[in-house]
Amino acid sequence: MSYRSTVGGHVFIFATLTEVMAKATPDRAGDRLAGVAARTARERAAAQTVLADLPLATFLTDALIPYDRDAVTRLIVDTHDAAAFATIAHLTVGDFRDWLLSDIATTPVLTAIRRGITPEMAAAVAKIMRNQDLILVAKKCHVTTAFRGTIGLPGRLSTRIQPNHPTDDVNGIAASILDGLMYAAGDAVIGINPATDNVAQASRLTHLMAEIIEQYAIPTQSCVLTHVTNTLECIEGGAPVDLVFQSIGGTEATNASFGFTLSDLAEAQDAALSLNRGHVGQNVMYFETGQGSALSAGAHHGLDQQTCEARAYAVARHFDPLLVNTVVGFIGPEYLFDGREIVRAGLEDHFCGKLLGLPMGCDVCYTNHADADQNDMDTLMTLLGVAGVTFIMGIPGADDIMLNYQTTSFHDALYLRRVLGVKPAPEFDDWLGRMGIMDSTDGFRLPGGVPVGFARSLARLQP
Amino acid sequence: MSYRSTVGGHVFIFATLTEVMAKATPDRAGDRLAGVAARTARERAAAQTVLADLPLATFLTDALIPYDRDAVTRLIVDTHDAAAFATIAHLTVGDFRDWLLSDIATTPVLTAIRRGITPEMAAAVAKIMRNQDLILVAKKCHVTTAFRGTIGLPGRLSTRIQPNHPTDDVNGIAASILDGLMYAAGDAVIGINPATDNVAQASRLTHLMAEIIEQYAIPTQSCVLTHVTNTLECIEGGAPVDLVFQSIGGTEATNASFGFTLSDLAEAQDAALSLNRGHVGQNVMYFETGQGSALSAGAHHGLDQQTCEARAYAVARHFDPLLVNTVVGFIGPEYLFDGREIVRAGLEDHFCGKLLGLPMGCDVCYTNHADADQNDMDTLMTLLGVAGVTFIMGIPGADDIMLNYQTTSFHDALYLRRVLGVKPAPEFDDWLGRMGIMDSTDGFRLPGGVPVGFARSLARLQP
Amino acid sequence: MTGQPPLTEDPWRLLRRFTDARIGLGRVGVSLPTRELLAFQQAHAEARDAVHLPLDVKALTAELAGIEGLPPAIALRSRAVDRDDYLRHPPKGGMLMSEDAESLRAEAPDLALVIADGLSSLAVQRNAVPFLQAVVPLLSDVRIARPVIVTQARVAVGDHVGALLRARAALVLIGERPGLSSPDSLGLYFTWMPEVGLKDARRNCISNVRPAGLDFARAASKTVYLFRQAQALNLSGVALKDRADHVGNLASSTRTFLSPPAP
Amino acid sequence: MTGQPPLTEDPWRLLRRFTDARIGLGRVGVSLPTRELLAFQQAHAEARDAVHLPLDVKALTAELAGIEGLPPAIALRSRAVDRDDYLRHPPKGGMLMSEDAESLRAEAPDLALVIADGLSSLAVQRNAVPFLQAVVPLLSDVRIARPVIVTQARVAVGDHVGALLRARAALVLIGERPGLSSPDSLGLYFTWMPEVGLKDARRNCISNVRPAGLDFARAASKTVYLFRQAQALNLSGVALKDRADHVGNLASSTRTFLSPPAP
Ligand code: B12
Ligand code: B12
Repeated sequence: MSYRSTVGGHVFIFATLTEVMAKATPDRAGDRLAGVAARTARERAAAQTVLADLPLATFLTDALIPYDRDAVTRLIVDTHDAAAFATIAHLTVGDFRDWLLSDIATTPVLTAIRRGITPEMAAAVAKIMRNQDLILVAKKCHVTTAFRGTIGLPGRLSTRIQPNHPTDDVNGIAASILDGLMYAAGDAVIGINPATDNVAQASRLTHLMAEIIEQYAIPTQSCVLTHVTNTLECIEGGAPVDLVFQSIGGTEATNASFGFTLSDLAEAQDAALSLNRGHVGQNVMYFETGQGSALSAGAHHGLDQQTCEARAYAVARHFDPLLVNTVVGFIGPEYLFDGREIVRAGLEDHFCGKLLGLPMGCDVCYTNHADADQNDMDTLMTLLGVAGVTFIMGIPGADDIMLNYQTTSFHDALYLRRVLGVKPAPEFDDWLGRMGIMDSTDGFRLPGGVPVGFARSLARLQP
Repeated sequence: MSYRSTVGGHVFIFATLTEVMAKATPDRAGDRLAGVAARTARERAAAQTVLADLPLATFLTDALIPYDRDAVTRLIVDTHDAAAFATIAHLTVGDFRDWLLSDIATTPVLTAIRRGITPEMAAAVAKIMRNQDLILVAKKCHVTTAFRGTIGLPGRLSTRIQPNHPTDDVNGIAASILDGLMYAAGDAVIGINPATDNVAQASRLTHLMAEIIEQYAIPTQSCVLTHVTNTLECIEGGAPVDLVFQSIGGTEATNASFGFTLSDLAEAQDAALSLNRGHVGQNVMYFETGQGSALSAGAHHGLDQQTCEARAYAVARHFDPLLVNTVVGFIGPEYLFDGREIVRAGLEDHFCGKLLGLPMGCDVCYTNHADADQNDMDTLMTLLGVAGVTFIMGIPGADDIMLNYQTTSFHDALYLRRVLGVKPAPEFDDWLGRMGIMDSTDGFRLPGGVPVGFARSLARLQP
Repeated sequence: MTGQPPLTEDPWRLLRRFTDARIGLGRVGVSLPTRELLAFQQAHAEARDAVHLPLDVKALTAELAGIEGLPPAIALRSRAVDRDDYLRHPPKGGMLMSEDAESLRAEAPDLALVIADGLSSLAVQRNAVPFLQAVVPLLSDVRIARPVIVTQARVAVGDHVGALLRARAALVLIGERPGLSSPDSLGLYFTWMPEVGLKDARRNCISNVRPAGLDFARAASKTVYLFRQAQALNLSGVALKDRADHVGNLASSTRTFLSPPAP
Repeated sequence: MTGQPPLTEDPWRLLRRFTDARIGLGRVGVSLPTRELLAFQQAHAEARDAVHLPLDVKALTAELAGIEGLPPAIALRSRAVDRDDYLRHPPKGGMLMSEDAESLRAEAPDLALVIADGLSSLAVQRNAVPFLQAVVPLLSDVRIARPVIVTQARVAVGDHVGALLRARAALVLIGERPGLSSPDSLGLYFTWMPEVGLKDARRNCISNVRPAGLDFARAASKTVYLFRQAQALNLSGVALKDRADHVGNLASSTRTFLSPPAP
């Protein structure tokens, strides 16, 4: 079957649904690199017109990657909730956009249909949505998860402390954790990317964080962002693992290139659940994604990168994560060329994730080989704040000295709190108040000074 | 005197204050066109470092355009309020940024020092502020003005209806006005850009709007955006002029190229005041500005375009305007090349205007020869909404069919109301409620249907 | 609640008979319906293309030859080497290329006619000839120079051409930047005693010349008005006010469909 | 209120002795102080430049020649024609240019050494030689091929080189993307039985090799560990787990300055 549409007197013909999807996507480097992007603005407009007229149900029958060739497709098809889909079954992609923006699509209604939406439907509708649409609808989608704190309540914004160090030096890591806590960060997770993939080291870092969390009774959770198979070994070795991490992609082949299968994830989830370390909930998984990873692994099956990304959310959704993080500008300019492409992708990812029911955060970030800067990050972070992003990263001075890129700083999150009035997770917010670190009822003021426990540690160091 | 700084082992030397200012500016097309932009990111960083170390008081003694050569310089110098300046007199530009962001700079404090800040100080500090800084500080600056409604209260956002028509057809204009009112727009002003500069026509358009405003008792004001000297003739001819319009620039020569002098503005302001048509206030001027106009007129004296723009605000401030509108992407890519440059400039202009005490709105817009699109507009509009912008444009479907560019639509403003909770001016908001057009206490719902008076007019037209 | 359709239509959409403005679009919640969004995207793609469409100088020259009373046209280039150069460097579009400038003789006409692609060659291609057909007969007593077509040109190029010709006045017909609904709008810029470097305050403008805007007859009549006034006052620009309540004004009354019915 | 200074310093700034991370920056309100903002802008300008700095192949070749036990190096190019091409098209950086590929003979060594500029030539220039000086003596029983320097190269180029040489293993030394505080970080990627087109899951990585990161001795010891394990297991990648609690691990305990004093 082929698709056609006329724009400006020119007839455009698209051979496959995959082609329609790719060409309907707002322009970006990765799709140009893959050779799947629309060549002109007119061709893009034509593809969007075709896409808007397609019934949502098309995606249930016309799999972009065949069922028998891809475990992610199988997951999507096998777990599709037809009852939830019924409400929107009669809509085209264009109607779906209208419906999502309308007053019919209230928060409860959106929650009810989640499991009926496939990643491809979310990706498709995102392609014909403007930035403001992505923000408005995402804001209506509420997703709440819990472990030691409750993440994702409306009017809240959580942050991950990312205390990375190029040699995993424990004092260096602890110093960054302290910096973050004093700047009221850390309720989403304290998550270290270890510099090496040594299992013993991952285990030690897990202990390190567990001790700090316990010592100061911090209502948060820890995570070592090592390979899922390493985390499994840590758990087996008795490490106090809160969250299991894995980078995931939207095709089986991407995940194979990352060295794991869906059953690895299931096994790790079970193992983490068996530790029963949560207080207010048991969402034990932390996933990271990001447009470009499938193409980078040569595992995209001709799909555009935004569609691949949305498919990664099906993987995430299946494992009830506490947090999902799209690391949007992380890989580099070959996938998202500049600040503008990063901003658009960040909004798309957040929207698709939320629509599908994920606790979606965003690593608002860029590398030094991309054409982007702090202003672009301010822009994306503010837009995501308005859209109700679940969490963002927090790193000292925005500079990750191990992963070599720039993400949001502790200061950045506080800026968002002030201009948007968003508070941390309630349990953590209480803790901050008790510790005298931040008063979120009084314009997010930081009284300054160091809470007594921490002050004692510092005093031992002087001068 | 020359200035120097070292970045990355390289020594950069700047001959003049003008050069420091220009090279410290974030990169943009107009400054490249003028040949005044920094050539590398390192040179820019060096210039910013030099600028940060300059005392604010430098700008009082070292005029960028000499006092005896420029009427705008004279206005700035002669009206500078030394008492208001005293609070910040000891600061460098870098300190000033720190001070503005600090908790010392509360809304009342910022109001108190306004008249001590010159446009050059505002421009300078803006150059070393990130987007988030521009937003955070602008949000703290409250500026309220009034005519038939009160513009600029916190938590409010006003809109101009811009019902332009390529032949000034009165029914065409009225149709766009109706469209806007039904979409809850128009509290800032109903402002027509006339297609021709015929004086009789301007007068008739003035009458047209006055009749509609009166007939439906709309708490708003009208304006024909014709040349100030035309408006003066209209007033002399007895037209019911609410607001006097003029495009203004930041140098005497720019304004000369626009065909007016400061005394023309004073004369027009007096004439409009004499009509005494306001109900709740008597701010009778409406100014438009935009980066690039001085360079475009060959009247920039080697200054960068952002500094010229800030100087235009000194002109505006002197005449107590109801509204000031930076038409930020209006002229074209030679001044602001793409969406990213437009976004940055919009935030700078809004910040500088607010800091100087102006009721700053923004025509969030782009032309079809620039590399920008609706997504960029969504971005800027949302950021400005967070920053507390006073008003934005409203035009049917974002498309100005006479001026040939795209600006914000009536729908766009409603999007902002929903995601940010911002209401129209109180008097207008009441009117909308009474007319059953919009209920701003209930999620900005539009019940649909047409208020009876308007419905009667429509009924006469059927089918 | 769920019974209501997502799309709310605007009952006043019928007012589109009065304007090309995108009124009565309807809404989903408070947002633009998909159908309107797609229409907009298409229009935007087309308008962007319009900026880059080159002027068909040969066709235009041939058509101009058909206008009675007009000497044969000559085609010259501005200093902008290509479209990108033109867009980034407006001053280049305001000057003729040196070689090309030399081809102009100081004929000292009453009126120099400059036809410039500006930002929309479509505007010129479609509207320059019908406009000239309307205006030239009204200026039969005026010595009009041979029309100069300039590509990659800005308004200011009229000053350069006018000065080289030593014309008493210059009229520039130029493609206005293309809009979504008006990719072909022609602008007329009239300058008395053109000279290089003068400011826009010294000229007058008649804009939106096209069938869906100011029609050719009215545009011609306004042009003639400007020319006669300039002759009389020996100036153009801000000081030359269009005070006449003449045929060029379409807003002849303030009564609209909103006005209460006449009693 | 107005008495308080705008800038609040962080009393824990002294912890910077433990890390290069930008901790303890202080704040104005909740924002970054100007001094820190400017320092950041400068670092960003420098890091951006670092991406574009070309590798000094001649100097590197000469230095390599000074390492005992290493055959003379050879310099080849990837398929990316320039930096822009390289940045936009990573696959080009993963393959040798056809002509250059032909210059490699199938010597079937135990280990191919590939030195690639990657995203930071500085990393290679500063750290490749000292690292090799540390590792080569530990591999005296291993037949190491002549080092291949590849410019505009990605990690995957090691597969191409390794396959052409028919090496049993390939070790790629590559410049990691430059960070604000670490413009010169070297990455090591180790692949057993390299072949064109294999996935990253098949290799292992040792990253952040530089004096302020993983020092050369530790990096060398980790490399040797990987090589020996790969030899034993006949594989590399995810299945080759770094389980050893060896010298490469710096986090030897979980006690930090935050821990309560030992009782
Ligand atoms: C960019 C990057 C990625 C990108 C790679 C895609 C791309 N096109 O670049 C993405 C986000 C997909 C990624 C994923 C992962 N990464 Co990674 N990544 C990096 C990073 C930040 C920069 C790499 C770089 O500059 N390379 C140099 C350029 C010039 O080479 P390149 O050819 O363009 O890039 C290739 C390699 O970077 C390679 N690669 C990237 N990550 C990893 C990880 C492993 C174990 C291997 C073998 C290869 C590999 O993928 C690229 C394409 O082939 C480094 C940190 C650093 N400081 O170097 C971490 C780093 C290399 N990654 C790391 C890890 C752990 C992972 C994951 C295993 C995480 C997880 N738990 O799933 C996954 C899976 C990787 C895989 N097997 O494919 C670790 C490796 C630790 C170690 N010593 O083994 C590092 C050091 C960061 C860290 N400490 O956490 N990563
Ligand atoms: C862009 C623009 C501007 C820009 C010009 C700067 C620039 N570099 O382009 C700015 C914002 C500065 C501007 C200002 C004004 N403009 Co204006 N502008 C336009 C616009 C939207 C597009 C022009 C275009 O496409 N030109 C074609 C390109 C290829 O030519 P160009 O050489 O690049 O552009 C030159 C001309 O456009 C000229 N220009 C721009 N506006 C005006 C106005 C007049 C009266 C004159 C003589 C020249 C002139 O300035 C440019 C540089 O020389 C038109 C609307 C339209 N549909 O055309 C209105 C338009 C021409 N402007 C108009 C007006 C009224 C003004 C102002 C007088 C408003 C005021 N009250 O102050 C001022 C002052 C103009 C002056 N004397 O310098 C009117 C003219 C009405 C009339 N028939 O006389 C128009 C038609 C819009 C309208 N109806 O309101 N304008």
